[in-house]
Amino acid sequence: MKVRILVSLKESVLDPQGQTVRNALHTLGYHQVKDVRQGKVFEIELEGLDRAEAEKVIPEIADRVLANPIIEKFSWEILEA
Amino acid sequence: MKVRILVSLKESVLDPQGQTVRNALHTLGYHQVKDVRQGKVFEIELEGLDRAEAEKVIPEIADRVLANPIIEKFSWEILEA
Amino acid sequence: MKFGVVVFPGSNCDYDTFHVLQNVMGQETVFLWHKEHDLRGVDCVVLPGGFSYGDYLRSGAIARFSPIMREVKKFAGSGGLVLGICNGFQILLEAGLLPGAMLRNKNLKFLCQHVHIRIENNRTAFSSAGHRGQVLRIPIAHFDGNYYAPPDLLSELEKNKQVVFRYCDENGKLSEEANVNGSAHSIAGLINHQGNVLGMMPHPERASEKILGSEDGKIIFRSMIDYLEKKRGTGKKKATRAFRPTVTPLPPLIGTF
Amino acid sequence: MIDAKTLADHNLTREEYELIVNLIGREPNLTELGIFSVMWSEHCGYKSSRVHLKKFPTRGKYLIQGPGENAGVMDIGDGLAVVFKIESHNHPSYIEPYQGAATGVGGILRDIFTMGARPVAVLDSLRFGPLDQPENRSIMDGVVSGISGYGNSFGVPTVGGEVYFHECYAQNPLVNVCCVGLARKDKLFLARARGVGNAVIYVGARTGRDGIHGATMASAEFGEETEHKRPNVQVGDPFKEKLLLEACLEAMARDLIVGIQDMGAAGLTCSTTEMAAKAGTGMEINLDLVPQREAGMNPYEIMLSESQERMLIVAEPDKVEELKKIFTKWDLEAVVIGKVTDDERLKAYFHGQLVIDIPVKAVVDLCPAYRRPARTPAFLRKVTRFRLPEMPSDLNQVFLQLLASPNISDKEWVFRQYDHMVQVNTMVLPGADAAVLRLKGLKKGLAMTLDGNSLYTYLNPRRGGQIAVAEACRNLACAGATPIGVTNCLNFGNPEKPEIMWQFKQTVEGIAEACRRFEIPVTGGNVSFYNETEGKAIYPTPVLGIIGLVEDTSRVPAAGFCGAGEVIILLGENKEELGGSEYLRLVFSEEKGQPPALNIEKEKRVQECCRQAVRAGLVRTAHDLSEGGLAVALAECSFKGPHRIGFQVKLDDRLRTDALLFGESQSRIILVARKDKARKILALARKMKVRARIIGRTGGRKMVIWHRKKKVVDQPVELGYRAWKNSIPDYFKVKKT
Ligand SMILES: Nc1ncnc2c1ncn2[C@@H]1O[C@H](COP(=O)(O)OP(=O)(O)O)[C@@H](O)[C@H]1O
Ligand SMILES: [Mg+2]
Repeated sequence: MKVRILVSLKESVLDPQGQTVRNALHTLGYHQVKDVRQGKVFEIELEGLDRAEAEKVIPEIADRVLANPIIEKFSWEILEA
Repeated sequence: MKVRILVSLKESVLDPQGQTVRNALHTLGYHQVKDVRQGKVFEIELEGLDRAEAEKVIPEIADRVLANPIIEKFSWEILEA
Repeated sequence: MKFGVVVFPGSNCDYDTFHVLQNVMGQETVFLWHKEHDLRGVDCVVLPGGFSYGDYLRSGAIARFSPIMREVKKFAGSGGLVLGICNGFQILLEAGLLPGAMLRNKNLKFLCQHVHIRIENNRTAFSSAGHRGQVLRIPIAHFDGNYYAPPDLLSELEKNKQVVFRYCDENGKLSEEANVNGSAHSIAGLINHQGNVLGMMPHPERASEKILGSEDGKIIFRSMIDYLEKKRGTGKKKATRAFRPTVTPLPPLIGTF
Repeated sequence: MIDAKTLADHNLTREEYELIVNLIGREPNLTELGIFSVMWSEHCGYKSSRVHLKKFPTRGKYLIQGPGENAGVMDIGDGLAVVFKIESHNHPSYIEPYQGAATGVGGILRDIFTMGARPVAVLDSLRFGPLDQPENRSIMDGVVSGISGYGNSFGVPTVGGEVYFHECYAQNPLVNVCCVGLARKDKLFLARARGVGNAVIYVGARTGRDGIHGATMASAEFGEETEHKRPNVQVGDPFKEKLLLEACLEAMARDLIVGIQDMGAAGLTCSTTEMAAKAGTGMEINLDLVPQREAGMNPYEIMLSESQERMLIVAEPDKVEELKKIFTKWDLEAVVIGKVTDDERLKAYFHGQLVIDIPVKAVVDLCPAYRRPARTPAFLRKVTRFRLPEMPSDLNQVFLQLLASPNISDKEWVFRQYDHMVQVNTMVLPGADAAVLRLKGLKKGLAMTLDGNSLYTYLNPRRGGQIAVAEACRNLACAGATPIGVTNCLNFGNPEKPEIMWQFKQTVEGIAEACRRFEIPVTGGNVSFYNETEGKAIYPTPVLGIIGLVEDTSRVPAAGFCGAGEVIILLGENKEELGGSEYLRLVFSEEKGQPPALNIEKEKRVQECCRQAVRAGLVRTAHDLSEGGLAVALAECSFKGPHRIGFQVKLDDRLRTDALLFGESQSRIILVARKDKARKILALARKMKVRARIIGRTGGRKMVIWHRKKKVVDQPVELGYRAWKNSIPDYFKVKKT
């Protein structure tokens, strides 16, 4: 099973990387870019579990390991069953 | 308009970060995890362009700025029009 | 000779490089501000180490768009001497002035330590003062120094002798252990096909004074000065205008031009 | 209306609240209450510690600026001043190790450059729970990456520090960061809002909702509940801070600044009120003008936000344009948000309404000071009296065991992640007793070190405090440096508990006495209380940061053996003192006894002898004795040299062998010299009434120690080296699966 987990900073948390990328895009003339937030993506290959189990394990992994809930949030989707 | 661009290492390039995450997950007992690839996600807020223009600008930005084509590939989607 | 040290926002070895070029090597040296469009008549451009734009996105990825880089490209295109150290090397790669790319160090940690590098090719403007096979002790300090190039590019680089420095042990032997950041073919320094643009991860400016433990870095600067002097035809006799700078413990204000 | 819950949320007592009402002559609104709450928090107001901190000596011949400013300042001659300060970031580093530690570095850097100094070095003192627990490893990994991530990017070398592991830090890691800066003596800047009518300018990053109530959080104990509150931790932007540094220094060099203060804990609140209070002026600001990162922020949030990388500047109105130009050049915002007034009040407007109107002196100077009750802890009686266990038969094996203890083993895993060479001044890299920076163009240099031993302080806080000072000075002496100034970070449990308060008081008195006797002023520091989780406090942990002046950098000795056949001299006396030793803790799991005795007069003579020998150019290698005692110190000299040379040492002291090898008696230093010079060292020692003797020679591939004709240690250098070198990295080795 192929899963994608996105981890990004919470809205109220400063994202210096995103801001720097936005500024760079402005300098290059891409003024249509209003805001950029940068985060991490994990593409995970899971094996030997069914959908219901996966739906339990994925957020657990994200919460425990991939994201620090103090400053980050996450979302996930199953790409291939 | 809200856009998401995913940038990750090409398959041919080793991803030690992903491997480290995978090992960490194994240590914690998540042996269902077979493989992890880690990449970057950019959530971009665009303004003042229609869909057709966006479809031109987004890959341009990704290719010129966000990804280094020697080692990375990218994909994108429009989240909200 | 006149050297120009480019100051990007986030450069932090700019003054170190300036100090060594001016106060140790006795060369006239100026800072070049990233927003400038003029190289101010320098004979050589140095892109110093640091974290231009915080190294956000990728090391060197944003700095390559600076106005000054357009001039640097032109300068390099017409045969001007360009040295990129550490972050400077990364910028040269991102700007396409050198081939390949940098990945995170293989252990995924920032590494600051002395390493040994071997001169692979001493027939360049950056290494002529050393001999082939000579081992230099020079520090590194980087997060992304794991050089990557696809296989065909690597063999081309080798064929053209573009690999100028390789990580090795103190006896000059290559090994996985000595290749601390995991670079392809242990590459520590790389020159372009034309031979006027060099990028290297180790910091020669940190190894140019005895009091800091090594003077091996001077070989690189010495080579460059020799090359420029020859090119200008000043020959041996007419020594370059020796600078008698007053060295101060505090840097002059970087960016005040 | 301010109810009991609101007060509790703000960590204010009913009495304190009544005092506030009295001081401002009415009930405060919520924003004003928030202001008092942070400024009167333990972190900013030093409520429980102030009466004790007064005991520190604060005068000295090199002193320019003592406690009370953003950092201390010492005169080092040639028109130069050294500016330095230490700060804790313990709580944030537990919640979010990377960002907590990173912003800790960011904060202390701003304290230094706000005074007009360029940061030239950072040192970090770190304490974690034992490495066999994965949580502790991940905290350590995050903290070290955070310090590395911020310091490296900013471009300041991290040149030294300490790392210590103990169960008591498992849920209370300590992250203390010290920064040292260099300034021109005639160009120092203070946090003063002088000159009525001058502009108040906000520079740097925009304000967001981050870290609101960080200061009050740092003053509260952790419990289940805090875990759920999940307070907002700040994210640092070292890149922006680097720009801020260059822009501020440029503005200062051009004389555009009257006063400047960084926005650290308590952000805009602290900078506005303190700058005005110190200058005897007031301030009027318009909160709508404060650059904001998020929409819809209210006055409370704007005033209390702890967003990083911001500064407040006071400047003459006709300098504003030039100032703005400099900040724009560095891609930073600079916005006039108000002006200096003469009414000694802070007035703030929001959407056209006056939302804050309070006397600044009340906020800054009238925070109550508590003389909290103190009581000798009950546990002391149990731990200080005990019988030495029987000596293990195989001390040769114990020796290896000690070398591999993470408290003694090599810390390169940590400092190799720090750029310790940027700025090309670091002569003595991490790994030696003290770090040494050369000063470009001058013969002299600066030495610096951080030190503290919490096990000693736990067993005897007064002596522990004294030893911390003595050991830091001894580290400096090994570099030939004279200590000139002190900063300190005092990490303790909950001061409302009398036993903790006793520890605190005793420690402070110990440090104060030692500093007085060493004639070095305390120029500032930081107190971190409430280092408790679930009611369990850390060991009392003072961390001393001491700066020394090296007269001649060309004479600084090496940390390791330089060659074979050199003579090893021991300064000082070996005594039968095993209390509080790493040996007892590691081998017998005993944290008992009295820490080693300290005779400050003797200590000073030993240090002076070492210094003079170094200055006379007699010494090739110098290393002081600390954790692990003589055997470990000798081994470290073997490992830290470029060639890893062994030694042969013969001792005949009438002591238990384990005490001789691993005891931590104070006032001892190993000096290594060539034969002819060794004699001169002995003569010098005799003249100075310091016990000194030749104990052996360097050479060979083995580390050998004889005690009264018996070979008690005999190990190959390489074996010991690997035990010492791999201990910490092995914990972090990823198991390949
Ligand atoms: N957190 C750290 N950061 C930088 N350097 C460190 C750190 N911890 C230890 N070191 C360096 O490792 C060396 C040994 O540390 P330590 O054993 O505590 O020394 P000492 O006992 O002499 O004070 C010192 O040079 C110290 O500066
Ligand atoms: Mg020491």
